[in-house]
Amino acid sequence: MQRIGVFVCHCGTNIAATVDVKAVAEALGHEPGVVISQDYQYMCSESGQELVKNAIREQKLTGVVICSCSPRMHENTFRKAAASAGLNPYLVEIANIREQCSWIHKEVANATDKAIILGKAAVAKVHLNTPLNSMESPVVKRALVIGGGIAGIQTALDIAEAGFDVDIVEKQPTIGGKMAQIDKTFPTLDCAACILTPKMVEASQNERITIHSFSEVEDVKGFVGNFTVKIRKKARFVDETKCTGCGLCTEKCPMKKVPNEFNLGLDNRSAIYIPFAQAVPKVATIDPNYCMMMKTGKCGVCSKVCSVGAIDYKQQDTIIEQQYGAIVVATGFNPINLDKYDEFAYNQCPDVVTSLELERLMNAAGPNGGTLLRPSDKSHPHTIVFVQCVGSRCDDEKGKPYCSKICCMYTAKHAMLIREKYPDTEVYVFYIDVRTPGKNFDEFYRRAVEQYNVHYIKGMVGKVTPKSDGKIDVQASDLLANEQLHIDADMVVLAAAIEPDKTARPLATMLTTQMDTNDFFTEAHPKLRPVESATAGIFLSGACQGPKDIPETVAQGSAAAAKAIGLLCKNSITCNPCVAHSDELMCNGCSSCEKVCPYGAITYIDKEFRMPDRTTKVRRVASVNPAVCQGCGACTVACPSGAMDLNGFSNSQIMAEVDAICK
Amino acid sequence: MQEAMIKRAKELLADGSVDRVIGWKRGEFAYDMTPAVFTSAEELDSEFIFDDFTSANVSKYLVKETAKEGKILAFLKPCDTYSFNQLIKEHRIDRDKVYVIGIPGGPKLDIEKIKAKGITGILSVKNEDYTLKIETLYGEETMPFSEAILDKCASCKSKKHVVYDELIGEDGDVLDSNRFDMVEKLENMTAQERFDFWRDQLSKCIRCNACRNVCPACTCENCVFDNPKSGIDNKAPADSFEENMFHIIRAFHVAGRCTDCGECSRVCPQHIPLHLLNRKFIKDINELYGEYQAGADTTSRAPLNTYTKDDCEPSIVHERGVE
Amino acid sequence: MNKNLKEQVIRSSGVNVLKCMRCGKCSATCPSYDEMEYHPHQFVYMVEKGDIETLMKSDSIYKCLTCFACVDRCPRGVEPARVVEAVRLAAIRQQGGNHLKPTDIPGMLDEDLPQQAIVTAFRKYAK
Amino acid sequence: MQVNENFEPVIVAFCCNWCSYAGADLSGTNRLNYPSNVKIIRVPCSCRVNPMFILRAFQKGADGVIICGCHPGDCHYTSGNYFTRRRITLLYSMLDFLGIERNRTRLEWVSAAEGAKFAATMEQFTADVKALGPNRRLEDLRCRKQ
Repeated sequence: MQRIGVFVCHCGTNIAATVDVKAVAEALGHEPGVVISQDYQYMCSESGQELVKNAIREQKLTGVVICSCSPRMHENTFRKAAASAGLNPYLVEIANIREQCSWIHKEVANATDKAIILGKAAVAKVHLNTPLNSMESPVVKRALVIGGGIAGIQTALDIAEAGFDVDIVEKQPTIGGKMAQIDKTFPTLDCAACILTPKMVEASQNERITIHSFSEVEDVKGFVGNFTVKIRKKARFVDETKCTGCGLCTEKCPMKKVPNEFNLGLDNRSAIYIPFAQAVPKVATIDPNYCMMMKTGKCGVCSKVCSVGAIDYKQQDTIIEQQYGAIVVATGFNPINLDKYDEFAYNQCPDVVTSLELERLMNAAGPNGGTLLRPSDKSHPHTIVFVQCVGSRCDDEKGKPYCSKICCMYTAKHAMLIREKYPDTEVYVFYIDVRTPGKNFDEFYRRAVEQYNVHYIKGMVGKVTPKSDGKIDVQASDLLANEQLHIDADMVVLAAAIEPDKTARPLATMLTTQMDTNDFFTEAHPKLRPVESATAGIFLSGACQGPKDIPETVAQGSAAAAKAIGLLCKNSITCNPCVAHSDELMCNGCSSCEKVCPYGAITYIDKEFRMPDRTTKVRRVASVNPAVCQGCGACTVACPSGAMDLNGFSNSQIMAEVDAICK
Repeated sequence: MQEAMIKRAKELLADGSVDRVIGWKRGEFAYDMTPAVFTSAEELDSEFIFDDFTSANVSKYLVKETAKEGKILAFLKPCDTYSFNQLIKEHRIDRDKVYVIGIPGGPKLDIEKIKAKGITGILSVKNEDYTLKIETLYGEETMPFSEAILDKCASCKSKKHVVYDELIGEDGDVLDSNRFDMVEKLENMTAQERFDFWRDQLSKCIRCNACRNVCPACTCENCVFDNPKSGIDNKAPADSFEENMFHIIRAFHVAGRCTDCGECSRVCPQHIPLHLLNRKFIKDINELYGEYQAGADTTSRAPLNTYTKDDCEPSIVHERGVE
Repeated sequence: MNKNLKEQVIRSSGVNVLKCMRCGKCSATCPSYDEMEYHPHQFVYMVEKGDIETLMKSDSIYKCLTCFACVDRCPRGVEPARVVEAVRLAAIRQQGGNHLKPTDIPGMLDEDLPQQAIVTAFRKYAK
Repeated sequence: MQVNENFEPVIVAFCCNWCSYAGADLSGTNRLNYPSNVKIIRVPCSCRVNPMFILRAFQKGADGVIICGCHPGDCHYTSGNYFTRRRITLLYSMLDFLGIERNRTRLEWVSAAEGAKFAATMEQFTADVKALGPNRRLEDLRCRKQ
């Protein structure tokens, strides 16, 4: 037999001015199961809560209805009060008679009638409430960082620093990412390798960090605190544990005509290769598409020269399975493909390069050993034109709708570096707007103009035409001078828009995290939770969330680490008990619920049932993981048999409310 | 055809490929063909029938049959293969336990249409060159075959088998059918006319549950209408609301899963055109969310279990048809 | 500023001039650039400001070759050539009354004249 | 149809906890008036609304049912309201097919910031249902009020 207590709050005059609270208490007192019905000045006050607690104890209440303000205000207050008086907190229901009644209706009679109906609905619902207990779910004290660029390295180092194990999964043979390819960094002009490579080494030497290079995440199961991840370690045909990185094999390898990815194809490497001198791990990798031994079975030079016997042509991909408490996504970015911008002649003319290619051309470890030469004829360029916003700020058909953010600054950097090193070179920068918000950023850009005399021209390049004499005709408009220009250039540098890495989209599906239309990961709140995804336990680091420069990336990497550490510190997490559950006896195992679950909380198990005739029958039934379920209820409607129901908002509870309102 | 089927069934039974065969046998009357399971060559020889009245869809029976030990041979007409596939997709049938032989489909005959001609005491019906020779207690009657075919066959959507292990006879194609004509006609009526139409029809419902029990999409372990906890269980069509609700909920539960096999209307003893409710959902899904044929494959997402970000709003109901 | 004229130009061109981000790429490759007093990007900007009469009085409207290079290049899909054409149309229409009435058309028909030309002329020379 | 001026419809509003229920609270906080005919039932997400609930409401005497959820793309559970939109579109279309008045059912996206929209929507919906008169086509005679 239910013993329900009803408590009607005056909220000073907020409720009492338009709702006859005494009449509400009186009317609800006659509802079935209600044993006590009281009103009080301020139910949420200390003494109001005392009133409720005492009634729970004295009247041995099995359910409580508070007619007061919105449950969004004080549901937790009253739940806690009930719990402290020994009543399960989920046996409390709130009837919202302030925001949704007294504040919107002016006539007392009307408002009182409505308040009574809302109260009756709450009483009807509380009749069907069941005690719910929050589950505790343990936290695996290990983090996974997907992506080994500067964002991932920073995150991993910070997490390891806090005393937790971290794995970095990097799809390339080495960590380092885009920053390893960059020559100098703005606005300080210090060398990128000089600040990055110590961090790479630190990561490799930290005993809490495991680096899975040349690996990709293949499958993610589980939920916050307890993810199970399958990592595919791609065969590199070299035993990582044996290889010393001496590089003899790469020297002796007879196949030397392989486009070098690290230098963006501007020069060649051998079929067995180490991406660059400071690679971490410094281990050779065989490219099976070019290796003569793998293609024809004839060669085997690397195997012969390797003194430690690390070469293994028969190596297979291996799958590592590991549990993690938190996952940080740091998949980074790439410059967009410029094929469709044929007005810039990128595909026709080798002297039209992207900014990232220019980084390599200027880098001491790059194809020209640091001397800036035209790729076509290795001559010294005297006129260089930079084009901004190539593919950025376009409508959807023409490119990316967003500003890529970093191009204004790195172009100023390039322009400045060239003018510094080669004062006889004229540098033109065509811009639409120069966007330099950031510490010392605008000063930096002004230095390029004022100190280095870089020609900034407001306007866009319309056409780039390679000419027969090796020069490049750049046709552009100078909007401020109101004239059309032709510049005879030696090189053209395109500031290509950046986009999220292509592996991010399938990864988002695996992680059940959201992406925006540009494939950037969506943060849980754009302002207040910028490094968390909406999926609990998944954090975002670096440019996978949006275009960022290095300091911002590092800051976000550390912020994501802090959030992950906050999670890993806990031994267990408390779950919301208002989650879905499936009645196995009714479940058909049809998979409808699984299809609509945004969290992957539903799995299927083969369960044995004892039949009335003492035989057993094995049926496929749904099983909800209460730690993953967030309680939206999508599955309850997808389920045709009604096996799936939601704690706290069950079918019968909602229908009881409907009945009470419509009666 | 019947001989070829029996011959093949016997072979498969004999070599141990299958343990049972599901097909049809005669019920009380000559035109009353009912699904049946056969376990021996003798049974097949004496009872197995495949003729113009074997219209019942045997797919649903495989839910129970594949829960048993051993493998079963199922003869599936094109329309049955869609139901079969849909049940595979919903994990209700264990595909490994069924050997599917695709057999030609209808058109099958509707005994009610023959009876409607005033022909009674029917002993047998024979199709001779598309003229039906009907032997009755009172002598022989004839009528054109075309006037006696089942409504569901008259608006056949496909002669193609979407799944089979082997075929007896030729495979056909997906057809351009006129199956949505009546739905469209109703859509163009006024709301009052539609209401009157459905009151006329649904008020005939005696809640015998035949539509639910025959429906291959209705394979729930425990139907919501039988479950006292569901809040909508009710055995009798107590009033007009109950009549409406039963059919709305049933149609909604099979929306996106119904293959339009037409069995619901075929078995309705009150001749309520229940398939129109399902077809309304199918037509809406096709028009609003893109063509979708339940059971055409086993992997695609059911339209109600997926979405696109630019789906139409429910207010589209106000823009279509007549109020 | 003539609001009606601005509306007319915007409507007849079908161009949303507010999409322009003032990059000037349209003018960068315009082959008639040197002939024009006002350049494609200025057309877009001046229409946005509503300064259409100035454009209508300028010879620039007749210098546009309708080569559509600007339309092709514009990163934001603004289509300046359509704006130029719309201003040109506004100018033609203002040159006093209907030059062409529907009743004139039968008399103009002859076998060599493409139908399209009549329709185009009608569009241009009738209000 | 004759409009009975004294007819006060019963209107059930299902509101999702994160957007529309908060939007309804906001219209209260801003003291925006809307008819007291509207009674709100809180659900975690609009996708929790089972067609059975809607039919149940009509059975028990509701004259109109409205569902409110987060705007598409803003669902707290990321995709719930997209499923709602499909399900409810099909259900409303079916009710229309059976000749039930279109204006008795509605779905509206109301964010937590749209208190004014919530009040205006409820005002309009109540007026629409009032104009239709009592629900007769989808009522349960056993539940009819005297």
